[in-house]
Amino acid sequence: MKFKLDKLASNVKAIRQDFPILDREVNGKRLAYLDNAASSQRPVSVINKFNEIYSNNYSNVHRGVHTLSMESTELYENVRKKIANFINVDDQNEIIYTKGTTESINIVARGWAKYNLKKGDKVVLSEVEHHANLVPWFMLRDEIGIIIEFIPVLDDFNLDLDSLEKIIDKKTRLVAVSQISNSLGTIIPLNQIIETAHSNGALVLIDAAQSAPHQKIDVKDLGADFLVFSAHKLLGPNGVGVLWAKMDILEQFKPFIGGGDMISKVTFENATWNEIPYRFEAGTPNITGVIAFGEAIDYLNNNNYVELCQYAHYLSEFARKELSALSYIEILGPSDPSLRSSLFSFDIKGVHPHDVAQILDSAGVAIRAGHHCAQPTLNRFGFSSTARASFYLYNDMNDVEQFIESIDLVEKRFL
Amino acid sequence: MKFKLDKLASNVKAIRQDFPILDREVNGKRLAYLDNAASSQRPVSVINKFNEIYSNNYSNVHRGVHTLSMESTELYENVRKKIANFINVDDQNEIIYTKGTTESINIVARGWAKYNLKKGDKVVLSEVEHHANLVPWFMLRDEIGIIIEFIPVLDDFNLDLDSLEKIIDKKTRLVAVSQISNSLGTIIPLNQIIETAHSNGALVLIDAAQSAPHQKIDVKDLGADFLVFSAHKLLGPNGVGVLWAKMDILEQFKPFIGGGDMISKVTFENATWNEIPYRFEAGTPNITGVIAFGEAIDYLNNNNYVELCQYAHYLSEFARKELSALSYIEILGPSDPSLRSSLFSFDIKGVHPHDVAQILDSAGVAIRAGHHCAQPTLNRFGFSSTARASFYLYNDMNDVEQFIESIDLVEKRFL
Amino acid sequence: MDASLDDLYREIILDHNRNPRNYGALNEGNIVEIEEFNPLCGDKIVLYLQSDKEIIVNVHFTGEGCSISQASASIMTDLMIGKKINEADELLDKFRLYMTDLNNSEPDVNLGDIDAFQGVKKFPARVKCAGLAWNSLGKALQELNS
Amino acid sequence: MDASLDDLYREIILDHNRNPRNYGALNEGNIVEIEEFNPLCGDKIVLYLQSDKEIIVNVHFTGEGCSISQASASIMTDLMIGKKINEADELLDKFRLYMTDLNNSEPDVNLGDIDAFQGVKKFPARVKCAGLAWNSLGKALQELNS
Ligand SMILES: Cc1ncc(COP(=O)(O)O)c(C=O)c1O
Ligand SMILES: Cc1ncc(COP(=O)(O)O)c(C=O)c1O
Repeated sequence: MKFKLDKLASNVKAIRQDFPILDREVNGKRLAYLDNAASSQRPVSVINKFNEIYSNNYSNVHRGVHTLSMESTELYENVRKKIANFINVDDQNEIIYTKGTTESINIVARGWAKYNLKKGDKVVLSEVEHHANLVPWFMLRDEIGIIIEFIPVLDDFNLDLDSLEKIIDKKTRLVAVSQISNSLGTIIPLNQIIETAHSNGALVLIDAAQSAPHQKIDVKDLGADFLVFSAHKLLGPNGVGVLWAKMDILEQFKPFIGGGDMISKVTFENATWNEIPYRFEAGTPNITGVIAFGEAIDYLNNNNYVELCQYAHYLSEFARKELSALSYIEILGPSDPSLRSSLFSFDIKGVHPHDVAQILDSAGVAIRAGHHCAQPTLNRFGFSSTARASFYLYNDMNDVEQFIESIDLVEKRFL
Repeated sequence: MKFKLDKLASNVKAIRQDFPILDREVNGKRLAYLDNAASSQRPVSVINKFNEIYSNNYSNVHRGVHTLSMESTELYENVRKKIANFINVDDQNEIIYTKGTTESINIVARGWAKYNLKKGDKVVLSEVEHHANLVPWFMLRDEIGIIIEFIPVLDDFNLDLDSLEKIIDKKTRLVAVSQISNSLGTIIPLNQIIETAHSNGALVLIDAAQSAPHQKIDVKDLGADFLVFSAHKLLGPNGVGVLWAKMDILEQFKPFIGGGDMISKVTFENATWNEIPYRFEAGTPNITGVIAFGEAIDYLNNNNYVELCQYAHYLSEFARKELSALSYIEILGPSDPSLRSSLFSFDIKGVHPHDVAQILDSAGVAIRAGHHCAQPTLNRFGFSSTARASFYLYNDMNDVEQFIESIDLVEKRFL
Repeated sequence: MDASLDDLYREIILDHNRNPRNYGALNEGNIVEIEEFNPLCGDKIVLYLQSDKEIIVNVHFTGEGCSISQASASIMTDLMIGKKINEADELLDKFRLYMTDLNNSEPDVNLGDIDAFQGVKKFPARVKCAGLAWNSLGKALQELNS
Repeated sequence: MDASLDDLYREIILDHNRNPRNYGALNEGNIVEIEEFNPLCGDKIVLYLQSDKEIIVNVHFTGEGCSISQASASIMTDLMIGKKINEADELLDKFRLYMTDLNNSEPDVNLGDIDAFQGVKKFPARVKCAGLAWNSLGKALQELNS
């Protein structure tokens, strides 16, 4: 174990060289970037891709016969295969490019559920969901009258799996849950949820926004029906996300956005739809963003990201342990480390998280403070906001030490 | 005039240095990029912005207290003011970031029209619209039963303005037209359309996707109610677009996409909406894309783009004249040059546009062939596709000459 | 410690945060109650404004927030008690001007302790925190004026 | 002239484009009619497949398209006339394999003139053009088989 950690630590040292922003100083201090759950940083290969494409191969895609258009189309379409491999999907046409997790879930709600669910049908969510997996369902409920129910979260920060049989019933058409809670760090045991859903004839949507960056996603193994995530949380650029669903389910979707590229034939009276995936990708897409995302996936694969992420988890656990020794700090999350991801929310009694984050920033430490787009979850535990430290594959022990030392500054100023 | 052209030509020469892709060879030939109406190329300052931000200031926006988040939020929000100035809007909160023109129009159709129009209300379009300004209205018609009518295009490629009084009536709630047709190159005289619309109590949406790159847009002067365009057609990055509407109209919108950042308060039962513009910007936005778009706007302003675009128009007219001397070529577009933008569609009798574009590509000339996402417009003129050459501020006389010479190759091989 | 942090957390602010004035609900007399959220962090302020004709008789607040938003609420409520409604309108305008004008470092005597917020301006993310209580004041005044 | 352009526009292709075989509608006998679009360029092919039991008696096409799509339709229809339906199924599979396999440069005797499309593979944007008529054949066969 010690040997493995040393090896990983030295791998991380090499990895850090690829992330130019990590060299930057903040308030005269070394940057310790622990806000990875909000968005990750990018390696040089991803950053440079923009330069490379815009300087050599850029053009609009799909509709062009000329060389630049052919090149950019090929580069852009090849990423579909990379994403398909990344989550173990056979048919790359099941990969829909979106602008992010949020849009992906909205497309499922308003492109699929709206037309395939009816008044009284049930959608089951969990009490640890991100607003992105709450608000679209509220909007759909207000439009077509579905019923929303929640798998409760227990005081121990785990979902109440005993309640599954009661909540997921024959009226349930969809269960939409995240694989990792972005506010509590809880890893959700999906197997039982998916099994219960399927045995009741319900489909399952997995919000993998927090899990895809850290672990191998295998949709076949999971048995998921829909899966969504964002490029920007796993070294990729802004404005790119993924919606995956099985082809027979995608065929039940109506297009969410209408326009160019998603049609087969248009007259002044009517339009017919193009094939899947194009049917769901109206307008000029985020061409360079998608191509740069392909570079991010390559980077993750080439650097054995799953192993590196074990180190991030080690760091997270280490930091957590140090903090838990301080009597004035309360840390959220399950007690079983194997059910915790590489992030944790914490509260310094008597000091508002904003003030905590502000003081840490003065020491070069970047953490997030707020509701983490999970207001009802935090409220459930009596908080309106928390501080959150989240780790990724370029973080090192220096970051952890700097983080822990900076907590002292909070005590000095406020306690 | 001659003096001015010489001056502009020399300006263009300098401008070309800023666009690295123009140095590239295609099939062993100099690149003559004449596919600008599909997407423009980017100057170094825009390209480098990705590198700069991702290497120095990147973080997720809005929710962070730490320095990186503060910096990226400020850079990202400052672009709103730049866009507002660019189209002469006073209140920068009226600028909604979208992923492109297509999404912008869909947001108007499904966020505003869906809730403010009712069965039997009329939406008037024109017969020269891009699919992006057709399909969303077809989808809305199928959903709520609005009536769609078209301002006809005449055989002379101009809209039939005499028909306005008949088509735009008291039942008309919205008139949605482009300022420049991307397939015919026709410049639409908007004044009369807007006047007729307003005098009937209808609002007006301007699709400025093709016009904003070439001319100063002044929404106050126009008297428009909604205006939409895409960054990628005016030197900006992919995945960024603009929706502008007057604040009192924006207040009538329901959110199109639900999720993080667009809420004020979320419980397990309900959500309330954040202020405008954030209400319409759910999820992690295209942060770097927007910041790079700000750079594109600066570039346009600093280089007096309107004047440079006069040169692009001169080149377009020059090329057009040369081609029109060839008996086997038919050129589409109005006969009055002042009603033509810097692009034209053409047909080489007996040779399919795909084959034309292919042969031109072998000579380094990039033009587009196809229906240009305006199928019904082309069909109206008896074409299922055309070839299209479109010019922008970095094109020069070499491009024109190379283009004209390459037309000879088509004749040699096919005629 | 970091100089600018000292600038942000002036002693006046820390004191108002530790001992907020006028904290607690009001429920007698002619009360306007406004609930205001900061959507970015989940902070909430409930403002209770008690008026008698043209005069603001009492202002209290409840809710949770960071040191900046709590201190701002505490100082604001202190400042408003006893003011005429049109005076309050004016002070609100002054505060908004003060917080958005990065160059002006002149204290405004009329804003009293608010001058302690000079340092907050350097932290754009915190300007919103400072404004929360004042935004609810704005809504309360609007309700009174209409 | 550019070598690869010569490769794309082989004489066989240009000839089929200039003089398309089997052009024109069919409307007698047992006809399956399929309309197929290339959404990228607006090209359209209407395929008319006349069968008698297991045999494809005649295949015609109408519509507009580029030299590649027209030549492909002309060659394909030529090839199909007289074939059994299961033979046609096989040829369709072979064609699809042939067009997607960039390495295989071996001509397949069974595909006849299709070998002229070797050069098209180097132009991904044009592979779609070559496939249009074959896609409509696929749909026609599916209709016959079901
Ligand atoms: C007139 C017009 N409208 C709308 C669009 C669609 O823009 P985008 O593809 O950027 O969404 C275009 C560009 O293709 C256009 O030319
Ligand atoms: C669990 C979860 N779901 C959804 C989202 C929304 O992702 P995005 O903002 O990229 O659309 C996030 C990230 O903030 C998340 O952590």
